[in-house]
Amino acid sequence: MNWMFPQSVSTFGPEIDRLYYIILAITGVVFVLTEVLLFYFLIRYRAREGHKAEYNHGNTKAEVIWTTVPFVIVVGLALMSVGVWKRIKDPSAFPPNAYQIIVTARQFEWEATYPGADGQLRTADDFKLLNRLNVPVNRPFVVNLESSDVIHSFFVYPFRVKQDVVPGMTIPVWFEVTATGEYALGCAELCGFGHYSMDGTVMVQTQTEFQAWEATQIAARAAAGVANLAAAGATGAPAN
Amino acid sequence: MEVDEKKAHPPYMLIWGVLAVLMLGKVLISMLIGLKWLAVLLLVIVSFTSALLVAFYYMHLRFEPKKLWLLAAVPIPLILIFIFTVMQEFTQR
Amino acid sequence: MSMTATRTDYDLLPYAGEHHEELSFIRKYIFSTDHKTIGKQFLFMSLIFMLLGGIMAMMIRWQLGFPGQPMPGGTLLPETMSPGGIILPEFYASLLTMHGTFMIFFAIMPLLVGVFGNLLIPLQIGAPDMAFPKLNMLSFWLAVPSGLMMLASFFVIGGAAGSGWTAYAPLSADGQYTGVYMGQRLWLLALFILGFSSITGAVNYITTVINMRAPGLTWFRLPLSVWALFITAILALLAMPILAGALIMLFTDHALGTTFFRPAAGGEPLLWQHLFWFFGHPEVYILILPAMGIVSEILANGARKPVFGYKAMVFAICAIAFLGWIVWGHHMFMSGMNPMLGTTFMFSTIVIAVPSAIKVFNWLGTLWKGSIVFHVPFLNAAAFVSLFIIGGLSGVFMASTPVDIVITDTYFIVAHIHYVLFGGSLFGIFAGITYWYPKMFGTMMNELWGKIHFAGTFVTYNLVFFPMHELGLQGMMRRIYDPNNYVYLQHLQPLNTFISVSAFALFAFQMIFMVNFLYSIWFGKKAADNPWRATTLEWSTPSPPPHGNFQQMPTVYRGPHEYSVPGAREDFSPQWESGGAGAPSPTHHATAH
Amino acid sequence: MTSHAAAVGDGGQERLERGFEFYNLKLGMWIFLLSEVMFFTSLIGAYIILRFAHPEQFPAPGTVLSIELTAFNTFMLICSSVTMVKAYAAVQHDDQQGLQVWLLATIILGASFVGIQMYEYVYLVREGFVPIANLYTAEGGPLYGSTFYLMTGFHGTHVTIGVLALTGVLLRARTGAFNSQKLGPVEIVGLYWHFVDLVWIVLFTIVYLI
Ligand code: HEA
Ligand code: HEA
Ligand code: CUA
Ligand SMILES: [Cu+2]
Repeated sequence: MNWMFPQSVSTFGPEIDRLYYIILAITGVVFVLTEVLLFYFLIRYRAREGHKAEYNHGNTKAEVIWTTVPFVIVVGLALMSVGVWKRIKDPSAFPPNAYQIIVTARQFEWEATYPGADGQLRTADDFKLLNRLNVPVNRPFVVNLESSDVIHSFFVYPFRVKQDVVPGMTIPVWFEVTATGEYALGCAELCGFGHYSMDGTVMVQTQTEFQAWEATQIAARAAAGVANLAAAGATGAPAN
Repeated sequence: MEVDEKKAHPPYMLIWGVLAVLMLGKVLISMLIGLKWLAVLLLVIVSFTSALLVAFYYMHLRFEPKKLWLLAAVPIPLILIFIFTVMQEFTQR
Repeated sequence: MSMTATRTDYDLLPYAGEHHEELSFIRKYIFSTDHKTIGKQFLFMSLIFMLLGGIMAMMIRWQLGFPGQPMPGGTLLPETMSPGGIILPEFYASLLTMHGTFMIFFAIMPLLVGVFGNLLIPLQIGAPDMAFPKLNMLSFWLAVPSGLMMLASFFVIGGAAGSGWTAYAPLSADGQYTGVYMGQRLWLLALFILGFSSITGAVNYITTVINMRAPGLTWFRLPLSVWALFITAILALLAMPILAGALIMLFTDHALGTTFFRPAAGGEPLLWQHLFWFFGHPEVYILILPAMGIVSEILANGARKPVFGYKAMVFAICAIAFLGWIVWGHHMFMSGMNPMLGTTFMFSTIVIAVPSAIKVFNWLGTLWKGSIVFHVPFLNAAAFVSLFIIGGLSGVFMASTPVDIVITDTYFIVAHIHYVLFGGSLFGIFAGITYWYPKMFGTMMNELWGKIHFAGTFVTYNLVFFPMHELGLQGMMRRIYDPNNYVYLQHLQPLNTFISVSAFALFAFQMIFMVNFLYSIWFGKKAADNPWRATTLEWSTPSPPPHGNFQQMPTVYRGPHEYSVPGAREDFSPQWESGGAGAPSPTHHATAH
Repeated sequence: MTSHAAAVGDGGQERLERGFEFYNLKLGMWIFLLSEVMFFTSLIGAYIILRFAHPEQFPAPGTVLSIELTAFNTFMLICSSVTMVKAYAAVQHDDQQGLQVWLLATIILGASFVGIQMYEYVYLVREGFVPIANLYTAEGGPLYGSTFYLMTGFHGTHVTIGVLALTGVLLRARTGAFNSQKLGPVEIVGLYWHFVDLVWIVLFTIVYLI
């Protein structure tokens, strides 16, 4: 779509992208202005015969202008960013009744825990996936991030989601995807020698597909029986 | 020392007495006052006073140019900013 | 409790005209207490470490440009680093960690603070030496073993530290996560020693500037380089001990089993980040402010004009330094920090653009209506302005919290780092070295080769680092050994290869600088006392100045950058010359040889 | 205090323009102490923050640590501060005897402080109060042990350095190196010593009493 950003597929993605382009426009103007002036001055005022530099210690009026104008611009930028940031990161502003899962990061893999039949996390019927996430489209989705060793970072670029995973904390992050497909999940924080290889896949399905998939997972979990369940849970092996 | 300097010494022994009493006071506050926040508040005030006494009289800050007071005060806002900001981290956890 | 302020104080040092004894070779060149010699020692030390850091960068670029292919000469390295010449992931992690560490702590910081602080402060304020010459020597002789220790960590069992120059706990707090035990501890100890070295240096600089200025040199007549170095020293004085404390805690976590940053027993990984960045952000301004001061001075010299808005420049330096203390959280927007704090930090961060704007526009104002002489120092200084703008503006993207979600920990950050640190600080250093080279060595560097180095560096530098913005926008994470592991990054390989090839060219151009630098020490053209026709005090003494710097204590009569004063005989009016119109002064004649 | 305001006009003055009215060594010591403040900030700040985050790991005052013993130790440090100013007052009056006696008293008090701290450590380690997380068996949690030893340990290190520096000054004082005209080293070692005392006043409060 454009050469800068790969397409964003989450509800807040376009808002971030828009902010990016606003900043790009402002800084672009500042960039062109300052660089053009710089090169113009370099050429225009190069030393020549019979030409003398003007003795000048400054100009208070100019000083005031180029202090206040950038101030107004940058504070404006910050004000524009506040709302978007709150909407994305403020835990009290998370959309209600989102689908909740846990993702546990460890060197060098991602383990997703789904609530299972009872719809509750951290119960016996939870089922797990390794390096894979299934996500329903157009539904708020909350990932509770946990780490069992070092800091990782949960990164799905097309969703415009990135959040460090800190051991000892549970950090929720939400998104609502707007297009089905397969997206790459990556780790963006140096977490050891295998950091580069800590990738996974996010499958975004239609809601019906997702429910069907969830049902088979639950059925498989039930069929596996209590003994297998415990074994699978203990080793953290994927259910499928 | 300059010969023309007529300044008497600060009351060193008096300060010492005050410091000792303040220390005793702190121990008593800690042992006797059950109300946690009140004890903490008092302790902070008392130890801040003691610290100031040491700086002002034993380190002679009281008799130095005001510029040095300024210099010596530089870290204080930084310390407060750091500690109180990072504490915010844990108010919600 | 006061002492008289005359030069009879027992802690003052003799000027050149006064008696001083002959020194043995060792006392003169190795354990010297002369600030100029120490400055030069710092120069050699940090250039060598920068060369090492550059070589590490080349290996990084080899791996990213030609992943999995045997590196030329790679077979010379031990099996534990690159068996068959192919760089291992663990070696890559050590390389990027040590590249960042060496460049920041052992190249740029000693170059700016150790070299220019030492060389310029006494010379530009008219003092015979630093306030504490022995402490100064200690500062250097702590830095050397610290750097060697850091280097040695490559060769211990387990290899060098591999947790990034930021050493985020708990990766860095427990050897079990990386298999690096000894290396990480050496990293921590070496930085601790370096911190001590910086603090002793800072104490010296601050005392010297406050107490040893020549008569007439009021605060607002200080050259901007001295102002910048002074404020930088305050930053270092207050920031390095924070790092030192944090390093100790991390060290005991790693070596003894305490639990400050290890969450298993209740420690807080984020506390490390807070401490590190509370030091780290002032640190990045330590790395830019002296360069800004140097550049201001050289721009004025090249343009033959006074610095535009001198006082505003001073206040901007102070404002940047203060704001630098309250923005550290911008490195932690995505760290799991309380998101409300993120908002506060965004505001404070973005406001730094204002004093930076003041500086940029004043630089432009300095050039405006000048009469510009394009000597090599000036060219590098102008490049500083043009590239710092790019690096600074990319900082604004990251300061906006929502945008930072996308670009944090990608190559956009790597681009920012190098625009401010290479485009900014290092170009400032190139400008400074070439400008004060005659004062250091008494000879001039070759002008033509200087220009070739400048042009080549400017072009290849942009070819290397500008495309990194694009890599970041395409989602390429930093610190990854092989981006091809992600399918969506595979189409970037040609760009990565292009960057690597450009980087090799960039490195090759640095060799020109190295040869020019070394060759000119012995074979360079003999330098005049004041080859750039400049105004500050260091140019009133011979090149190089004798032990004790000045024949007698100089007196200062005017502001620091008085060029093209109307009615003056010359287009520069030195600080040391009395009289309004640049009349010849007795001091000047006394020191000419 | 002599006044020689270093107002320097454009004329050539005989005097240096000095920002402060005292000598380099003293200014340097004050500046160094500022960096010490920041050093202790990072250690004490870490303690305050960790304790705020994990109050359950820090038992009430007096349960693990002995307040009485340390109160006595604190008192000794306060006494050592007063002996230090006495030494300084002595040298100001060219009282060589007094200088040496008071310096010696300061050294003895300082060394005893370190001695008592060592004793305290040994006692605490026997109780299972150790800095090492997985050996910690005392009340509270391992964060308590880690922070306690690091803070008090680094303070103790400072006291030890101070004792050594004082000893050096005493040895020089015995050769008559100092007098009312030349007392820089006595004054700056005093500044350092009082600073270390000041830090302890803060540490004692927040570690033992709060
Ligand atoms: C010399 C070093 C230096 C300097 C000067 C700066 C300057 C700035 N930096 Fe940078 N920064 C680093 C070195 C430096 N930085 C390093 C090393 C890192 C990475 C650390 C790591 O993780 O490894 C980093 C990372 C970093 C981050 C964290 C990114 C992340 O990890 O997600 C952020 C976020 O806000 C940031 C912001 C800024 C800002 C706003 C400035 C500002 O000071 C810039 C101000 C300048 C300008 C804005 C340009 C000039 C102004 C004008 C021309 C006026 C008009 C402008 C406007 C109206 C906008 N920097
Ligand atoms: C001032 C700092 C500085 C400088 C100059 C450089 C220079 C270079 N850097 Fe560096 N870089 C950092 C600071 C710096 N870097 C930091 C802080 C990081 C982050 C580390 C981390 O993630 O932890 C980083 C990370 C980093 C990465 C990302 C690694 C990763 O995330 O996986 C890459 C990748 O391309 C890179 C490349 C380069 C290249 C090609 C150069 C080239 O410009 C190198 C060119 C060569 C030289 C500049 C040497 C020249 C030598 C002389 C001039 C000496 C003359 C000698 C004598 C007289 C003896 N750097
Ligand atoms: Cu996990 Cu990087
Ligand atoms: Cu920063």
